[in-house]
Amino acid sequence: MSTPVIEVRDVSAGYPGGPPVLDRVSLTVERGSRLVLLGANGSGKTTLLRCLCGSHVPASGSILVEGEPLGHDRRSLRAHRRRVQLVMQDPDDQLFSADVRQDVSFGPTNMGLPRDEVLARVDEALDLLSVTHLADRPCHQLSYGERKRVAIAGAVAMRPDVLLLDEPTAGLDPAGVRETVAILARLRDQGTTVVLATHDVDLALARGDRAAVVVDHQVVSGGVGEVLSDAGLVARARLDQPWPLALAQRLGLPGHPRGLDEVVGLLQAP
Amino acid sequence: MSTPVIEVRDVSAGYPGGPPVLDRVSLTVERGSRLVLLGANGSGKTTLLRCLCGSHVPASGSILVEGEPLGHDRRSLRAHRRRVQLVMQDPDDQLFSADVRQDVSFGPTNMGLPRDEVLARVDEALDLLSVTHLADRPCHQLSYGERKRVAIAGAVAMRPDVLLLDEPTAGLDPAGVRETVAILARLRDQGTTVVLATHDVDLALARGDRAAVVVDHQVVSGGVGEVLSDAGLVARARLDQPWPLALAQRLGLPGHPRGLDEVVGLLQAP
Amino acid sequence: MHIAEGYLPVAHAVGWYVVATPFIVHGAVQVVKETRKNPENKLLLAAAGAFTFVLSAIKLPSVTGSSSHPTGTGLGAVLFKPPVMAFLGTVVLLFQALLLAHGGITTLGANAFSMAIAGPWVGYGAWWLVRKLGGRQELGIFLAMSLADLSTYCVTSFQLALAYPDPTSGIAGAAAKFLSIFAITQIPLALMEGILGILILKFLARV
Amino acid sequence: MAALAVDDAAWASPWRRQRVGDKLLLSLALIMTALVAPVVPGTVLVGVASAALILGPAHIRWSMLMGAMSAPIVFIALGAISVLLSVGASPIDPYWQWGFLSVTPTSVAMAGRLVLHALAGTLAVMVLALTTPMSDLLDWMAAHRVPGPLVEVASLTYRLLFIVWSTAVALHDTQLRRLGDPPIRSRETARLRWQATAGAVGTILVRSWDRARRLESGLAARGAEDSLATTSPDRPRDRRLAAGFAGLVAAIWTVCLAWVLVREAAW
Repeated sequence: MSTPVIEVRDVSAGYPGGPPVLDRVSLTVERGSRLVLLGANGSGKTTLLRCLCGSHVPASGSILVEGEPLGHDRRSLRAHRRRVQLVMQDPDDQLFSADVRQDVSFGPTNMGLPRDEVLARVDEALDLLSVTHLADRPCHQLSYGERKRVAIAGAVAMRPDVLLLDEPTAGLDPAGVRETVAILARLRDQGTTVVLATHDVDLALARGDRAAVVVDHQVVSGGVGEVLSDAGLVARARLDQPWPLALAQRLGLPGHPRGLDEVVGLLQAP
Repeated sequence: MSTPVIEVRDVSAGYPGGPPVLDRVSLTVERGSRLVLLGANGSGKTTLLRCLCGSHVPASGSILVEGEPLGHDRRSLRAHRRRVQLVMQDPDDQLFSADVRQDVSFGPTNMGLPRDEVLARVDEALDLLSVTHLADRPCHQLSYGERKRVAIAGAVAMRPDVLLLDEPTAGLDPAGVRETVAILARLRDQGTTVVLATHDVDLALARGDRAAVVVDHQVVSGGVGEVLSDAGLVARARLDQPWPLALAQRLGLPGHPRGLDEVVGLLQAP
Repeated sequence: MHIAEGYLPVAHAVGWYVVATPFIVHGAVQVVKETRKNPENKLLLAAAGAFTFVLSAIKLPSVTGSSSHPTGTGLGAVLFKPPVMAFLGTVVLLFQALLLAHGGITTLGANAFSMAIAGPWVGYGAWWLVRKLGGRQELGIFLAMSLADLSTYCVTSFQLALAYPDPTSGIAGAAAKFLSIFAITQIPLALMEGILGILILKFLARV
Repeated sequence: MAALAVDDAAWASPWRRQRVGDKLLLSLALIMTALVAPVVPGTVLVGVASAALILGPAHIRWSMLMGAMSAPIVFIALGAISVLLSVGASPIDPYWQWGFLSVTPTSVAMAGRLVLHALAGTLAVMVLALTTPMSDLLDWMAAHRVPGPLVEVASLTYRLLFIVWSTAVALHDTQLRRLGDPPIRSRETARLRWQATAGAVGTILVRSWDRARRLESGLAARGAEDSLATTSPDRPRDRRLAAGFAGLVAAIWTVCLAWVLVREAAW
């Protein structure tokens, strides 16, 4: 097995004056995998993501990137951010420029790329997120869903190896969720490793390879079907069982069907 | 059939300088029913809710409350707001007092109720929303889910006949969704008519009696099972088909199963 | 109360720019220093600017139903000190001129002097004095906000009087005229702003 | 609380992509012309030309322009009335006198000048405001030696403004829905109204802070250190438009000059 792109070893993290949010947590993110991060509100998903992108410094433990420990000095962080980008849940927490195109250009500009390269990357990112038509609009006039895409475009324009997304589908209508999922699939086809925090267990089951559940300050990870079949874990983590697994369990079907097609396949099997 | 508690007749509504959001829309809300309002982001769900509660004045058409047309002068609106309350999606835009108890008491106090009555209603609302333990906490220290409940408590304390909720479950983890759904069931048992706008089609199917879909500036309404079985409508409205209906259709099962139990029942029927 | 575009003759407009510039530059230098020291201060200052802009659009409750809006410069001066307010206030005035057609470009100097300099300094002075003499915070914020508002209005009346001296009674007569015309709205407003200050203070103490 | 309609218009303007410097220069030239040129015809022509530019090539609706002008018009009218009325016991050949108040030829001329100057000047500012979003103007300043941190604070103010504004609008709505607007008939209702206003203002303040803090942490995740520099494509100058701008201002001055010469000749 190749070196994981990110490896979290015994990381504890918290905020000043509070109890630890994460307590000696370990996790590996394999290159090219789709990892879904599940957990209740306030469980520590976001803190974990912030540790992964370097913007939260763990109290103890280490984070290895391609086997090298992540330092938190300015130089190491700069190098890290070219590889790992985080998109937060609320786009208003990341969009700072009035103009969409300018906002997306921030990352590449900040990397010190030449002007033409910056503009080319911006166009590419806008195109990938299907928001080219919004390039000259102000962020404050966009809908929530549009702002969410622009925020993702801002990260994608940096061409990271790993893209961390906090609830990228929250607040979107079902078609918006489908479109976002399609965009993430395209990113993955281009070789980007995607880590996605979500509450949507059906989506996690359908689209994830591996799942990591943040519960009681710990992380439990494994194949997405196995993890979400563990009824005790799912309940402790304030999650729901995805319907295909719940249905399979009730009917005594074998395996871990991940969606409608697989359920139908199992039911119609002779 | 008794007079509907709210009846929308040929209402058009929009914003200055823009195209109409709603174009000659009609809708009835029966007393004691659970109506789910479905539609894409930006389809006009929120505008419709704002029309129902009197916050948005329709460009044309009328809204009848218990058969009486709703006037938009101050006096009529104040009377209307005692009966119909709206809770918006983002609790941060709705909590404006220092602590929880004070915030929940805002409505009843403004109704001119005697002090004891105000305090009794506040306690009742806090209890109903299971947030009594938060009564003395500052609003902005609460978690997102807690703030959402406190915002609902603020409306419930006014004991409205009709409670309109815009995405009450958005952003909550699955357990939080279950708890909110249980609270809405309790409210309904007490005789409150609940209108709920949501993107969650599975929830809509499981919990709604009737559904109204806002699509192409129009509203299509009917029994929730029938409406969500209409694949063309669901696609036009940027929604998804709820999984029990999708599965039933694929397998050729009869009727409109609303959840896991009904699906299992149909599958195990001889 | 902002002087509209075109109101002031060129000489006056330039003159008020000259008077206001040292204060604004001083404030700007402070802002640059603070943001160099702590880049995150940029966001705090921006939030303060956005808050000041939005505050000036909020309607205060009044019996008559006439709409009156607070200036908010006294509160800003107490929170961020007058030099910073000189800069932030000028930015907010520029925004008001271009986003709300409230104020103007050539009159920006005069408006900055009354709203972003005179008001905050008077308000801050009142706050400082009350605190120095051991007075209560409530009294301090009341005086800071109401005096900031009042002094702004006095300076504006004086600026208008200089530009439009009365043909009969000269600058003094014109000043009296502008003061009395705007007094009808401004004195109650100044008092209301002071009361609002106390209530905000109480609110903030509880959260 | 009306929406920021002028801002929406600026973003939608067909002139949005024209060079900021050109638009700024045009607007300033018009403003200065309104102030310096003879009131008739100079100031009047500036007013007419500005309104024509706004309603014509800049595609702004008449109702929008009137909406934007309504607030300044109230102030202009108030100022004009105070200038029109002269105070003092012995006015020089007044048109009208009542006690200490009078209307004199000088005061009428002064009030007339004031109204024309202010209307034309405000319209000339609107030429810029309705075609140029604030952020473009701030970028232009950054490119013209205004120190970066100052422009960044102003740009972030502009971005946060809309977030804070929407919070204020939503809070106001919620308070109305929860009957926060009792008619002020007693001390009690007055107290309730004041408490609601203070609660809203205090909440807006706390939320502004919170927003700033969150945006700061979001920017940290994006790798922001000292500068928030961004890149935008070049805007080629539309030479015909720039020439049109220059020609317009020149034409106004030519008419003024001709007017003065004709009048002198008539003397």
